[in-house]
Amino acid sequence: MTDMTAESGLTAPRSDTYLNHGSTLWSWLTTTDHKRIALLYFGSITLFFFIGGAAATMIRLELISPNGALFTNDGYNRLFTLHGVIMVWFFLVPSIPTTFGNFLLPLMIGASDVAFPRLNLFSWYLNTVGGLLVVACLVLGGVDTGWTFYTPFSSMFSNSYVFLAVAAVFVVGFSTIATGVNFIVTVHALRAPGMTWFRLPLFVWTQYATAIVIILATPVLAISLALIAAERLFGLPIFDPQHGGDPVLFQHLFWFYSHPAVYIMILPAFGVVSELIACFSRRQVFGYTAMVWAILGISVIGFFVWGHHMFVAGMSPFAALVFSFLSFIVAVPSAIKVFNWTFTLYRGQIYFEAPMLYALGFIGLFTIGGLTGLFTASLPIDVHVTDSYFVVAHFHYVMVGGSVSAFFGALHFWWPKISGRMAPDGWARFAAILMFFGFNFTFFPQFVMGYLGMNRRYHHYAPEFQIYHVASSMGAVILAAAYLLPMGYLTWSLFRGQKARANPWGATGLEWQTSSPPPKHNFDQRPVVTERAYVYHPDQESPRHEEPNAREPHNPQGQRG
Amino acid sequence: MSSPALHEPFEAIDRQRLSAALGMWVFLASEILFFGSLFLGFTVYRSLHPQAILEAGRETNVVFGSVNTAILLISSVTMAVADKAAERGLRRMVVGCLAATAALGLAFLVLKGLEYREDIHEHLVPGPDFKLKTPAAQLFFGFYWSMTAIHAVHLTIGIAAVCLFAWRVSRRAFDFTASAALPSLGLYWHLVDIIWIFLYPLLYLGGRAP
Amino acid sequence: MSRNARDGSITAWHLWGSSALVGVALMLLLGLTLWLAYEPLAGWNAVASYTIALAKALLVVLIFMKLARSPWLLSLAALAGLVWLGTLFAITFTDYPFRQVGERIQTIPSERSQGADARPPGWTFP
Amino acid sequence: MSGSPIFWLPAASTEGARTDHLFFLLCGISTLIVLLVLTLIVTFAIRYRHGSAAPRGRLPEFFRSEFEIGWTAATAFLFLFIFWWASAAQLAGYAPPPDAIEMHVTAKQWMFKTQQPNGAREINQLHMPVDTPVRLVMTSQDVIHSFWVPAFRFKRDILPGRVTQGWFQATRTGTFHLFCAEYCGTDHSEMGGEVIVMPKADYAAWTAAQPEGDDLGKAGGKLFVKMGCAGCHAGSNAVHAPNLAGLWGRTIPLADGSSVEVDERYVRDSILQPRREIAAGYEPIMPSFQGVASEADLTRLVAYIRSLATGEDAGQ
Repeated sequence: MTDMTAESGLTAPRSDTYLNHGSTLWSWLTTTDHKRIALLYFGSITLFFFIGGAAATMIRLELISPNGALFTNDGYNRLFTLHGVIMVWFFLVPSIPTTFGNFLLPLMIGASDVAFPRLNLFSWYLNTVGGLLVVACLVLGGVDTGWTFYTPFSSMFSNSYVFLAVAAVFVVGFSTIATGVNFIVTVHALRAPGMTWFRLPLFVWTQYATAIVIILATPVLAISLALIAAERLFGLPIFDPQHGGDPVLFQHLFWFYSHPAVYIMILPAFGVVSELIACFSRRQVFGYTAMVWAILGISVIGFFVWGHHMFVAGMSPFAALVFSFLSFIVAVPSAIKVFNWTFTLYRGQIYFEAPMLYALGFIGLFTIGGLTGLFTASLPIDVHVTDSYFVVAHFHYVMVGGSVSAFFGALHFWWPKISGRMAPDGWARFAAILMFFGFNFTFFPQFVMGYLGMNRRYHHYAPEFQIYHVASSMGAVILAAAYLLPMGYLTWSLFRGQKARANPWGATGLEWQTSSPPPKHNFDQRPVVTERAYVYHPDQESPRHEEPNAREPHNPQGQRG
Repeated sequence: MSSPALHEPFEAIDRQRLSAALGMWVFLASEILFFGSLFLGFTVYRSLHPQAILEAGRETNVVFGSVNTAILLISSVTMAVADKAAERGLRRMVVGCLAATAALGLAFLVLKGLEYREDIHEHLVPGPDFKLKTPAAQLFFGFYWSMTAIHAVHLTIGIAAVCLFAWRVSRRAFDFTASAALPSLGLYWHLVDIIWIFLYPLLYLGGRAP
Repeated sequence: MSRNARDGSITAWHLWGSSALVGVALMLLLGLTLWLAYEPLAGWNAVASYTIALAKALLVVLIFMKLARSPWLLSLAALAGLVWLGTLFAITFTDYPFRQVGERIQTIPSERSQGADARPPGWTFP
Repeated sequence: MSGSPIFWLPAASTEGARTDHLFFLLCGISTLIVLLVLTLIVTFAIRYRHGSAAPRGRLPEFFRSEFEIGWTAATAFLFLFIFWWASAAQLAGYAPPPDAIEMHVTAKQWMFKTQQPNGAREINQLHMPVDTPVRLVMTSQDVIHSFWVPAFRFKRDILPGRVTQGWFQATRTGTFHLFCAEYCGTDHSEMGGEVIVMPKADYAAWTAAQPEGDDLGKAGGKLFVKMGCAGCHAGSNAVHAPNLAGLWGRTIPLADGSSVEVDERYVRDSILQPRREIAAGYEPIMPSFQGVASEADLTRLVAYIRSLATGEDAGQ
């Protein structure tokens, strides 16, 4: 048992935390402290989450009746395009890496900041410029091409502000590339002494793998969108079928980015869930090395499967077979991870805190999302269900059920470390459970109507699907409530929440060895790592965490340097 | 040993230099894929419409292309010498070489401008009054204009950075031997040159043989 | 060469020599590829020009960018870019050459639709 | 298509039934896996909740890496089995049967224009006989559309500038939804129609009753004369041009020594870019019809030249 008194120094509230290290707006806008940049990003993505969420609510309202009168055809097209573009590039891709990745990566590896602090701030400014461009596009009239910008519609036939939307995504792409460069170099160069590669927490592994995927995928998206801009602005016939151009070439370039992009969105969620399950079942993650190879496997094989979005797009049957085969291979590492999480619970000491409820919800929803991925990877079924609501339900299960619930789990787990306050327990658990049921109620009916023939992006649909749409819209109301609730009680906790100790959950990560909120330079003395990650002892676990110091870790990963 | 160039998160300057180099190489990997997807588009159309692409390939001015390639290769040499001189602390040599590199870059841009003017004059801009009749020939020039334009943008950024560094090195305060940013600038410049090394045969040498 | 190099010609050669040598090699390769482009090699022209381009690129990468003397990590980053680009090419070309013969017929799409949806004449924000 | 909700849409085509079998198999496997994961989580959560008396301590020996490798391999084999089953189903039905009725579909911004073999045209409707394979030859005039008949489990994108093909064979009569599955612009939601499957006899009566649509071949013949092709290619006259009678399907030698089979691609390319593949023994004097012949003209000319092969109205 470590000496408890040494820990008490950490629990006393500090005065020089990163929050009150400079309170002028200028100090925030020119900060190079990775923790403040994380909060800046946190503001941006929350704003975009609510813009995209508002669009989603309007879509669900429109679809309640078969010939919805809330929007004209053109209005509805611009609405779902807005929902797609903002949710994909302005919330999901940056969500976990730029907020929790920025905040926690240096803390978890025992560094005082990321490798290139100024590049990190520049990345946020690029994200903001991209955000302004997309808001300008939205205000001026929106874009009506769908978030996939398929040519020749986007390059030759669309009358909307395609260039503004394309420029916005181009800029945001380079913002994520900058974050990717930062994370790769940070993990290589700034690990604390003793923190070898296989002692890294799995969250750091997922940030590293996500950075690799970002670096190698985003440039191809930048080019495909730049070619659309070239064709619209200068009339250069690149995808123009009249001059022998091939629209399928655009789809190849676009999906070469956009499938790895879904791994950019889900890998950080894997990292978060591994941390949560390990901490709240008090056990080392089952098969740590297998999890690491699964992460790397997903980020590598994820690049070879993009064609399963194009099975009916006029690709050759040979290519369809190759992509279908590789899509089944990439499903195997995901299956490994689900089973490893499940077996981490075995012989553990399980606490049902709010983050744990989100993590367990994640496993359930991600399993359904992943398995329906097998449906869409097998050729005959995908020929039927592609561009139907079955596919809409599939990617919402993986993105919203997976990535967003992991984001909220991370939010509740590291909230004490970020803000120095504990979130109210009861409300947090209620929100987690509400989100799980609201989500299922919203998206499961879409599987059924998808297979029955409900077309994607149709707002005048055949009347026999109305029952599913009404059910889905009712679920969407519950889901919206489940998303708004945390914004309420977390803001409340900022002012009147219970003060958080350095390690309120008794977790073993290095980020819990410094005070909450941490000082600007993260660690008073640089920690030395002597243990592998997740050294918990479920058998000697002390009783409930109400008693003050009851939850201190037995073997924190790092002693004082 | 700490020198003024040492940044906050690093304790040792050589570790910081290695990190800067790794960061730049990771960025270069993304640039390889950035231009690589343009090359992919070109190669796909070359396989779909071989005759038309070769026929259009004969329209580009090979003299401009070759002289421009020579200019960029020489600018790589001067940048390499600037890098070596920086390691030895020869301040005036570094400034001289950087200036030469920037000058060669500007020469490339000027020649490129002249070539563009000539292309426009010869109706090589894809559009209704395009010089060649076969429709797929316009695809070649769709890629010609976008590839050379994107390369020229990268080159302009490179020239601006080289001038900035030449000015900073010429002022006494800047400790350029230890600075991690100068070698990274060299890596970026060499990449822009390598991209042109592959653009040259693609756009200028295709279909020349009888 | 450089007046302030007190230890005389050694630094001059070391400074300029190797780089100039590589520069000359690059120029020779440029001349070679230009000459080969006009030779009737019946289809081998493209192969020749790209292998020479690869040689020029390798010279610049290994010597000017000092990759030969850098830690393996940097070469790994460069290699990763190339390998991923290679897979992009390889898997995309499982599509184009294998398209069904019946589907290779080129049709002519109509002129850009002139209906209400056509883009209004004159310059509008794209 | 009444408004009452539907809970299942039985497959109405041969391929569709095969897809449904695979779908049920996958549903079964997925339900099993979800139940497995669910029961594991619930039992562990209850048994090992904080404060319960269940034994903790080191993992039993059984859970060493062999267990991990074991079920990874099992999952991999299961997935490969599903891949094999799916691909076998897809490949078996890929090539259209030779005796399929060929129908032309031209997609345009927000409508499907279908054309029966005898030239009868319809908008957003497709009449077809039951139990006979139908092959669709599709092209688009502007953007990418997609021909989706949910009841047949059939979908193919329709690309501008290119032909895409697909086939299905209806197993029961009735009227089925037709949607455009690829986003194609403002009225994408409105684009769609019906596929009406009729008994063979009714279909034959229906086609006969259609107004004498310009039979592709006959219309091609008229165009052949109007556009001046007959001037060189029909019968004997001063200009030395290949006679097209009986040419379709034969493999002819080209000027550069290679040979090519006269099919739709070769005929179209020779009309648009005659100098590319010149027949052996002829000079490249034929003018290009690029920009002169529209897509509709080309389809008719090709049909006419194909009809020449059977010698019906050769040398008209």
